[in-house]
Amino acid sequence: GPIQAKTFRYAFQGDAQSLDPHALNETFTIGFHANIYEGLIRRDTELNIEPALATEWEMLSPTHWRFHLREGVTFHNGNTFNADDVVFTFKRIQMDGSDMGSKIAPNTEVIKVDDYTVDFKTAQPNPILHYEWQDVFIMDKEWAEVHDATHPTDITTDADNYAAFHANGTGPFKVESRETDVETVLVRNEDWWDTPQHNLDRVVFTPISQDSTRVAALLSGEVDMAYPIPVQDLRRVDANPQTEALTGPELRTIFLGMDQMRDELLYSNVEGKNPFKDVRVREAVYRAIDIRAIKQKIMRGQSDPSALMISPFLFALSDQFERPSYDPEKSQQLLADAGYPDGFQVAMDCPNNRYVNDEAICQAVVAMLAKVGVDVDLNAQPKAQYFAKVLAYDTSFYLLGWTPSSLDSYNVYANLIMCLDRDKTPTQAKFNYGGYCNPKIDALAEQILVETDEAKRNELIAEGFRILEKDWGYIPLHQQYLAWGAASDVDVKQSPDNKMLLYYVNMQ
Amino acid sequence: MAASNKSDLIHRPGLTGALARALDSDVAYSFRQSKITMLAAAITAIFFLAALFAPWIAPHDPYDLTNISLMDSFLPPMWMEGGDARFPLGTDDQGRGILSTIIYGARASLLVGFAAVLLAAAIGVTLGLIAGYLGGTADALIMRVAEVQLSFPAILIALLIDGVTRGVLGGQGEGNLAFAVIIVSIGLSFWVQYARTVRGSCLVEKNKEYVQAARVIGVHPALIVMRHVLPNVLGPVLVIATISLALAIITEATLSFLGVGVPPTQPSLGTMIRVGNDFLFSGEWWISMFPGAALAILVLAVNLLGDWLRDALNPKLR
Amino acid sequence: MASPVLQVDNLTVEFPGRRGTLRAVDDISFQIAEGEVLGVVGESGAGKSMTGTAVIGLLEPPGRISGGSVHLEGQRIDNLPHEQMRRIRGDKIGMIFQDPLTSLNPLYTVGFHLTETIRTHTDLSEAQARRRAIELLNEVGIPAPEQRIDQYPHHFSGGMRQRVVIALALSAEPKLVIADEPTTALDVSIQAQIIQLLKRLCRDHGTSVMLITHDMGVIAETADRVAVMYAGRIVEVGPVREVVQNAKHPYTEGLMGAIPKIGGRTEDLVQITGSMPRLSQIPSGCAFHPRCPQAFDRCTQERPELLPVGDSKAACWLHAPEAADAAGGRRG
Amino acid sequence: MRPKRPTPREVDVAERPVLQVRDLAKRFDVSPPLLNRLLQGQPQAFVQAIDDVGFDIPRGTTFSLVGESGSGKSTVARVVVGLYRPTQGSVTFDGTDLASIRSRKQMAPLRRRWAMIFQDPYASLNPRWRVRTIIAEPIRVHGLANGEAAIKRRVGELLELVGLSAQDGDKFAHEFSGGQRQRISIARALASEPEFLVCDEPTSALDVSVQAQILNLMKRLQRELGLTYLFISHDLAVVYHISDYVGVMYLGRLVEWAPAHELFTRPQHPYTRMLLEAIPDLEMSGRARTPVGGEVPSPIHPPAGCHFHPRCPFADGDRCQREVPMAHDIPGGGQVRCHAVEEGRMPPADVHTRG
Amino acid sequence: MIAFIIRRLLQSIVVMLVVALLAFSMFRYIGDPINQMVGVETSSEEREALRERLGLNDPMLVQFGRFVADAARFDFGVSYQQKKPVSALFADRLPATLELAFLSAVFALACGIPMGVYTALRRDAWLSKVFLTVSLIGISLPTFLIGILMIFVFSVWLGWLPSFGRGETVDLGIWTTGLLTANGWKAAIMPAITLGLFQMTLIMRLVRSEMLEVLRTDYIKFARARGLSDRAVHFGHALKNTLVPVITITGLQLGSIIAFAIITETVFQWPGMGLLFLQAIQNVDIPIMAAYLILIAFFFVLINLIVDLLYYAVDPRLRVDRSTSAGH
Ligand SMILES: Nc1ncnc2c1ncn2[C@@H]1O[C@H](COP(=O)(O)OP(=O)(O)OP(=O)(O)O)[C@@H](O)[C@H]1O
Ligand SMILES: Nc1ncnc2c1ncn2[C@@H]1O[C@H](COP(=O)(O)OP(=O)(O)OP(=O)(O)O)[C@@H](O)[C@H]1O
Ligand SMILES: [Mg+2]
Ligand SMILES: [Mg+2]
Repeated sequence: GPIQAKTFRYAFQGDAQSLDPHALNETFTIGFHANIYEGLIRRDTELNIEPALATEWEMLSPTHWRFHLREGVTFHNGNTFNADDVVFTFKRIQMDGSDMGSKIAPNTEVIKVDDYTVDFKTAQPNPILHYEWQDVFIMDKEWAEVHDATHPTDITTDADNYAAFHANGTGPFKVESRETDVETVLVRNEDWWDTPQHNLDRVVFTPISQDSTRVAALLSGEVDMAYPIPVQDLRRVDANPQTEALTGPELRTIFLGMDQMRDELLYSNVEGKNPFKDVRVREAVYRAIDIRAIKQKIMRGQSDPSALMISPFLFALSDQFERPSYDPEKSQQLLADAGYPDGFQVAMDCPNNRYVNDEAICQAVVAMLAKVGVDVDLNAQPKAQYFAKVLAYDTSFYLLGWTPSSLDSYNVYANLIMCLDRDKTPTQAKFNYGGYCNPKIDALAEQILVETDEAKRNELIAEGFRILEKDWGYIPLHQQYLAWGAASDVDVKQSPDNKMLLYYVNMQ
Repeated sequence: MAASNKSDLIHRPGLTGALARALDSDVAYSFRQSKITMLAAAITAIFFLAALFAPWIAPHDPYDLTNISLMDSFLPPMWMEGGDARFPLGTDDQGRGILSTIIYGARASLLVGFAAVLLAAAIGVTLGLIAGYLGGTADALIMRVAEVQLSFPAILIALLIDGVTRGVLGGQGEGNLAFAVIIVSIGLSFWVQYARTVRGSCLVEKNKEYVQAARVIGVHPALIVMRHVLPNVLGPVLVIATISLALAIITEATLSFLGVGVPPTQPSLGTMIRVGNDFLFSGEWWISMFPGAALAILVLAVNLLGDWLRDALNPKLR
Repeated sequence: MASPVLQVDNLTVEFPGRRGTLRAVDDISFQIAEGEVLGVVGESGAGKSMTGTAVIGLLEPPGRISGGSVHLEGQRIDNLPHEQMRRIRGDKIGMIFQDPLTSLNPLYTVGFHLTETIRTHTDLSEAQARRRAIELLNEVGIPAPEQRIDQYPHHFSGGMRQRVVIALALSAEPKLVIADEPTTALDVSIQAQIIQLLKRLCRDHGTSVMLITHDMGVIAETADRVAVMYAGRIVEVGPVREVVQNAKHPYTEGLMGAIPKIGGRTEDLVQITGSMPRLSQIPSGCAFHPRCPQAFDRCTQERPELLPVGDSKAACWLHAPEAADAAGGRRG
Repeated sequence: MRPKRPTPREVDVAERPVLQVRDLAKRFDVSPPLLNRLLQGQPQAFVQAIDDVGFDIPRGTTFSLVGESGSGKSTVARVVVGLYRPTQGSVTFDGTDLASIRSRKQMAPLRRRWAMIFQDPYASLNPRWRVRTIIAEPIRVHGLANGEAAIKRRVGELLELVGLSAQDGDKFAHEFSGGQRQRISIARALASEPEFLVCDEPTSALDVSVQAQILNLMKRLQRELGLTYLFISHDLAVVYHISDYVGVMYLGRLVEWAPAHELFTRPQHPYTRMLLEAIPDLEMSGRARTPVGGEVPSPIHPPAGCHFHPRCPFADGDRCQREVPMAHDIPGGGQVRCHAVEEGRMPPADVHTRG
Repeated sequence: MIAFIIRRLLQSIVVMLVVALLAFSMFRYIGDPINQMVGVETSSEEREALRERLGLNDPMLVQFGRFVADAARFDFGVSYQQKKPVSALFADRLPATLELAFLSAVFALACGIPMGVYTALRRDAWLSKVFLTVSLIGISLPTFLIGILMIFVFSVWLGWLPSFGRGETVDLGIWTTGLLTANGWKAAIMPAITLGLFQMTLIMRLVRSEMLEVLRTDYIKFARARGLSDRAVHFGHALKNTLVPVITITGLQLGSIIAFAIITETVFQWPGMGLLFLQAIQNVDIPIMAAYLILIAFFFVLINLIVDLLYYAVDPRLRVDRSTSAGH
C-alpha cells in the first residue's frame, strides 16, 4: 500500500530572516537555506568538506583554482544547473545588500570555462579559498532574471525582492509555503541529484521564541524536534520517554574581552589609567573565574572549558594547551601587585539572548570577580542593543562568542586577535572590540594566511596562540554544547556547527 | 444659647482625642469588621517591614556578590532532599538564597511600585487639579494629552520609555539608573487615571460651597486648590494609589519578564520569576514558584486593601 | 370610623449597626380610613420616611421591621412573601418620592414607565396600556400627552415629572398612596399645583393618602388628620385643625411656633433649643424632655404613651390625668 | 410696618446705602460647541441670569430677594460679592464701585467688609478641617489677629457669639447637626467683622425648628452688631419675618421691590400677588388658594416682552407680549415693573386676613 | 449627531498626529537602525552611504513629514529586519491579533458582565464571594505567569491543548482565520483566556460597583414601589443603566487588549502583532515599532468612536434634538 506521508515538524527560537540565500550571514538562516540550496561544496556531519555542486576542484596555481561542476542537476523549477549559475551567484554575493561578500575576495575573477567548469583567479594566494563555500548557495540565473532578483535583497528599496520570499535551489527540499515568523512548509524534492538519506515527505518549521513554550511543544509532542533546549531542561527532555536530548560541543567559543586600547577605561572608577593594560590585571581576572563551577552549575555540564579562542575540534594542536588554573588568591595578589589592592570598578556588557545562558554566565563572572575585589556593573541587554554598543567599540569589558565560519584558526586571528587599526586596515580584526594588539601575532598571522603546508601552518597557529596566552589577551571560557531535543522516533544528525540539516533526518 | 452641651460630653481635646476619634471612625470600624482586610493589611505590613529591614532580616544579602557562591546554586528547599538549612527556600541559579532574594526582591518591587505610584500620583494630581480648577484651555490641553496617553497601556509605554532611555543612554550606568528608568516608565504610564479622577472630583469640589466661601473670603486660588480642594480629592486618589501600586508591581514584573526590568544582579520579584521560569521544566520549581507566590500574595493583599478602602471611603456603600 | 384602609400597630423599625441596634421607628400605631389624608410631620430624621417605607415593604437591609404589624384592608402585609408583597406594591399601595428628578429612569420614555407599570398590574395589551397611559397623563394635567408620552424624562420640567410620578403611583388605582415629601424639591409656585393635583385625584378616586412632609402649611391645607413624629415616635395625632391651632404636645407647640407667619408679630420666633437626639442617644423617658421647657421628673424616667386629649391624642405626661397636678399646673 | 431698629452706626454715616446696585445684568454663555452651531445652524445661546436689576440697601437693614428657582437670586448675590463679574451695570459698595477695582490686592480690604453665608450647611464647610481652622481662615487671610493665641481667642469668641462653645473648635464639621453647622458658617462669616452679609438661602436646607434658631440668631446679630443683610430665600414667610425691604425676581428681572410690610399688604405685581396666594394658609381660614398656573419658562428662550405674560391673568395680549415693562415707583416706596399696574388695569390688592 | 461625529473625528486626527510624532521621534533614538540592517561585516563608509540613502541624515521635520505622508497611505516603510513592507507584515499578522483580541473580549464580556450582575444582586451569596476572591487572584497574578502555568497544566501535563501557535488556519483571501477549524479553536482557548482574564476581572468589578450604585438610586426604589417584578427591576432598569458608564470604561479596556496581547502572544507564540512588536523592539526595527504604535492608537481611537456612538445610542440624554428641547 501507499507509504504514509512523513511530516516532520520542528522548531527553533527564531526564523530564517529571508529566503534570499545571500541576504544574511547568520548561522540559522544559512542552515535553513542549506536544505533548499546547495553550494559548490558541503560539509558532512564531521564537517569534512565533500563535493556538492562541484564534483572536484584543483589548484592550478596558488592563485588559480578550477572547479568542475556536477552535471544533470536541476533547480526546483526544472532549469538545469550550469556554470552560468555559478558565475552569476559569485557576482551576486559581491553586490550591495549581500551579506556574503566576505566569502570571496573582492578582486577575485570568476570565469566560466565551459558549461561545467569554472575558474577562480585570486590576487593573493589563498589555500582556504573554498572553506566557507558550503554557505555560498548557488542561485538559478534565469530564475533570478525572470523574477528581477538579480540583486540581493536590498533593504533600501521598498520593492519586494522575489528571492526573499521564494526559493529555487537545487537542494533536497522545496518551499511549499512560507509565513515569516509563523510557519514555513517544505516538501521533498523528488528530483534531487543525490540519494536521499532522509525519509521525509514534508517538513513544517515553526519559530517559537519562548524557551519554555518551545520545550513544552516538544514534550507535548506538538513538534518532533526543537532547538535550542535550555541546558537545564535537557534532563527532562531525556527523561521523557517520547523525547530525547541531543548534545555535543559546538564550534563557538565563548570568551571575555577587555579594553586594552584606551589609556583610561570608559566605564570605570579608575582615573587616568587603564587597569586592563596591565597584564597582571588581565591574568588576575582570568584566574578569578571558576570555569568549572560555570560548567557544572550554569551549563549543567553542557560545555567544554576552553584554553583557546578556537574549538579543539577545529585546531589539531589544541591538546598542547591547558587552561591556566582558577586561583583567586593569586588573583588578589596580582591585583595588589598591579596597584589595585582594593580592586577597581568596571562595567561589563553582556547579551542576554544570544548565547546559551549568556546572562547567567555574566552574572556568575560578576560574582566571582567581586570575590577578588573587582566590582563589575553588569549591563545585560538584548543582542540588538548589545551589538550596537560593542560594534562601536564602546565597551570596557564584554562577553562574546565566535565561530570561525571557515572552520579555521586564521579566521579567529583575522577577526579577533590581530591589531585593530580602524584607519589603516578597516576590515582587519573588526571584532577585536578590546583592541588587543601584539605585532608579533600580526606577523605570524600573515604567514598563516599564505602557508600551505598543513603541519607548518598549525605550528604557526599554535605559536600565535601561545603569545596570546602569555599576554592574557582574551579570556576564553568554553565551547557551549549544542542542546537539541527530538522525539525518540526520529533520527536527527547533529553537527557541531549547529546547522539542522533535514537531509539527515529519518522518521519511523 | 447653649445648643451643644450634649456634644461637649464626647469632646476629647488633644492628640489622644484625635487618635481616639480616628480609631472610633467608621473607616476604622469597617476595618476591624473585615477579617480579610486585617489579614491583608498584616501581610502588606509584613512585606513592607521585611523590605525595609531586609538587611537585618534576610539570612543573606543576595545583592552582595562576594557573599554568593555559584556552587550553592539550585539547592532545593530545606525540607527536600539535598536541601541546605542555610537556604530555607532553596537557591537560584546563581546561588542566592530564595528567601533572602524574595525579601530583597520585594524591596525592589515595592520600591519600584511605590516610587512609580508616587510619581504618577504627583503628576496626575497636579495636572488633574490644574485641569479641573482652571478649566478652559489648560483643561482641554491636559485632557487631550491624557487621551493620547490612554491609547497606550502601561506596559507599552514602559517598553517605549525603557527602550528610549536605553537607546539614548546606550544602556550605561545600569543599577540605580535602571531603577529610575523603570520607575519613570511606570510612573509616566499611570498618571492619566489620577488626572482624570482628580479633575472629576475637582470639578465637583470647586463648585461646592466651602470652596466658594474661600473665594468670597479672598483666599488665593493656589491656596484654595492646595488647602481646600486637594485634601478633599485625595480619597479616590488613595484608592487608585493602592490599586495602582499592585498594578505597578505587576508591571515591573512583566517588564522583567520581557527582559527590560531591573538589573539582574539586583533581582526584583519579577526578575526572579522570569529567571525561575527557565527552570520550571527542569524541576527547580522553587526558583519561580516562591517568588511567584510572594508576588501574588503581596499584590493580592494590596488589592484587597485597595478594595476595602474603596468601599470604606464610599459612604454610599456603607 | 369604618374599617381603616391602613392599620399600623406597634410598628418598630430597627437598623442593626456597629454600635448596637438603632430604632428608627419606635412602636408606633396609627390608621388611615378610606379616603382620608393623614399628614405625617416632624423634624428631619424623626422616622417619617421609614414609616412609609416600612408600610410599603421597601426597607433596605440592614433595616427591618422588628415588631408590630401592618394591615391593608384587613390583610396583614408586613410578613408577606416577597412576591406577594410585590404584587401589592403599585397595585394596592402607590408611592411618590420626594425627588421627581431622580424617580424616573433617564433611559426610558415616560410612556415606557407608564405602560410597564400598567401591564404589570393589569392584563391590558400594549396598545391598551398605551391608551390608558395617555389618559393618565391627561388626567394629571400634562398638555398634549400623545406627543409627550414618547419623550424622555429629561425633556420634562420638574413639575411635569412629578405629575408623571403621580400618574405612575395612581395608575393602578391603589387604595393607599404614600407621598413622601412630594413637593420639597419643587418651586414654590409649582408646589401648590402638585399638592392640589394630588388632593383632587385622591378625592376623585377615593384613595387614602399618607402625606409625609415637614411643611406644616401643606398639611394644614391638605390633611384630615396629622401625626407628629419625634425621634421615632408619634408624639401627637389628631384632626388637623386641632393640632395646628391647639397643639397639645410641647414639641408640636414648638414646631408650630417656629413657623414664621406672615402678618404675625415681628418678634423672635418660638424656638426649641437644642436639636433632635441621634438615634443612638435617645434620652430615657420622654425623648423630648431635654428640650422641653415644661419637663418634670416623670418625663425623664417614664415614657409617655399616646393618650387621648380632647379630639387628639398626645404622648405627654402633662396630659396624663393624674399628672397635671404633679407638674404643678401647666405653664404657658 | 415694623419699626426700624436704630443702629449705632446709622447715626454716623448719613444716608449712604451700604450697597447700591444699578442696571445689573449677568449673561451666561451656554452655547453649544462651535461645530454644532456651524453644522446644525444652532444659534448661540445665552442665559440672561439677571437683567437690569437695581436696588439699594440702607445700612443696618435687611433686603430680601424672593422668587422661584432660577430667577437669578443667587446670581445677584454672587455678583455682589465678586464671584462673578457683571456683564453690565454696577455694584457700589459703601461708595466704591467694584468695577473700578483691578487687582486682588485692591479687593482685599473690601472683601473683609462683606461675607457670605451659603444655603447648604453640609457643603459649605470643608469636611477635612477642624472648625477652629475654618473660622480662623478669614482672620488669617485678612491678617486680623496676631499670633495663634489671639486667633484662638477670637475663634472662641465667635463660637460663643453664635451660641456654640469655644471647645467646639476642635471638632470637625460632620460632628455637628445642620443647625449647628449653619452657626459655624455664620461664625466664619462674622470672623472678618464684616458690615454686610450676603445670605443665600441660609435656612432652606433646615427644619423649621432649626430655621427658627438661625433666624433668631441672625436678627440678634443684626441688632447687636448693626449688620446689613442681603437675604435670599424663596420662602415668603421667612422673608416677611426678617426683612425691611423685599425684592421679587422673575426670570432674572426684579419685577417689584418695596418695604416688606408694604409688599405683603399691598402687592402690586401680578406675580407677587400669585406668590402670596401660594403661601399655605396655616390659619385655616378656608381661603381658596389659587396656585400660579403654568410652567416656569426656559431661561434660554424667555417669553418676549414681560417675561411673566404667559402665566399672567392680567396680560393684555399685546403690549405685555412685546414691550419690556419699565420700573416705576409705587406709593409707599418701592418700584414695580408691570404694564397692568402702570395702566391701572389691576384690581386692588387682596389684603384680606393680613396685617 | 453629525457635528458630534465630526468633532470626534477631528479629535481623533489630533490624537493620531501626536501619536505619530511620538512614534516617530521616540524610535528615532533607539539604537542605530543601520546596525540592524546590515551584517556585522559592513564597512563604515557603506553604513554612512546607506544612512544617506535612507534619509536618516535629513532634518527631523522633513523626516517626520515624510513619515506622516507615508503613514497616511498605509506605507510604513520596509522592516529593517524582515526586509518586507511593514504593511504587508501587518496584513499577515493583524488577523491573528484581532481574532485573539476579539475572542478574549467576548470571553471577558460574556463572563464579566453576568458575574458582575450576580455579585451585585446577591451580595452575600457564597458564589459571589468566590467570584470576587478568584477575580482578585486573577488580577494579582502576572499574565505571563498565568500563561505559563496554563501551558504547564493543559499542554505538558494533561496534553489537552496546544501550547503554541494558532493551529490550523484557513485563508480567506485577505484574512486568515483560525476560527473555522476545531484545531484553531483549541489553540485559541488558552491565549484568549489568559488575555481576557484581567479584563474580565475589571469588567466584573466595574459592573458590580456600578450596579450597586444604580440599585441605590431613587428610580430603582420607585420601580420597586411600582411593584415591577425583580426581573424588570434588575435587568430592565438596573442593568441597562449600569451599562451606560460601563460601556465607556469597557471600551477603553478592550482597546488595550490589543496592546496587552504583547505578553500573551509572547508566551503562546501567537503569530500576531504583539509578537512582531516585541521582536521589533529587540531588533530595533523602527518601521515596525512606529507602525505598531500608530496602529494601536488607531484602534483605540476607533473603539472610542464606536463607544461614543454606542453611548449616544443608549443614553437618550445625549440625544439633543432641537424639536423637543425647545419645548420648555
Ligand atoms: N440605612 C440606615 N442605617 C441606619 N440608620 C438609618 C438608615 N436610614 C435611615 N436611618 C435613620 O433612621 C432615622 C429615620 O429616618 P427617616 O428617613 O425616616 O427620617 P425622616 O423623618 O424621613 O427625615 P427627612 O425629613 O430628612 O426625610 C434617621 O435618624 C436616620 O438617621
Ligand atoms: N455658571 C452658570 N452658567 C450658566 N448658567 C447659569 C450659571 N449660574 C446660573 N445660571 C443660570 O442662571 C439662572 C439664574 O440662576 P440662579 O442660580 O441665580 O437662580 P436662583 O434664583 O438662585 O435659583 P435657586 O433658587 O434654585 O437657587 C438659571 O437659569 C441658571 O440656570
Ligand atoms: Mg424622609
Ligand atoms: Mg440660588
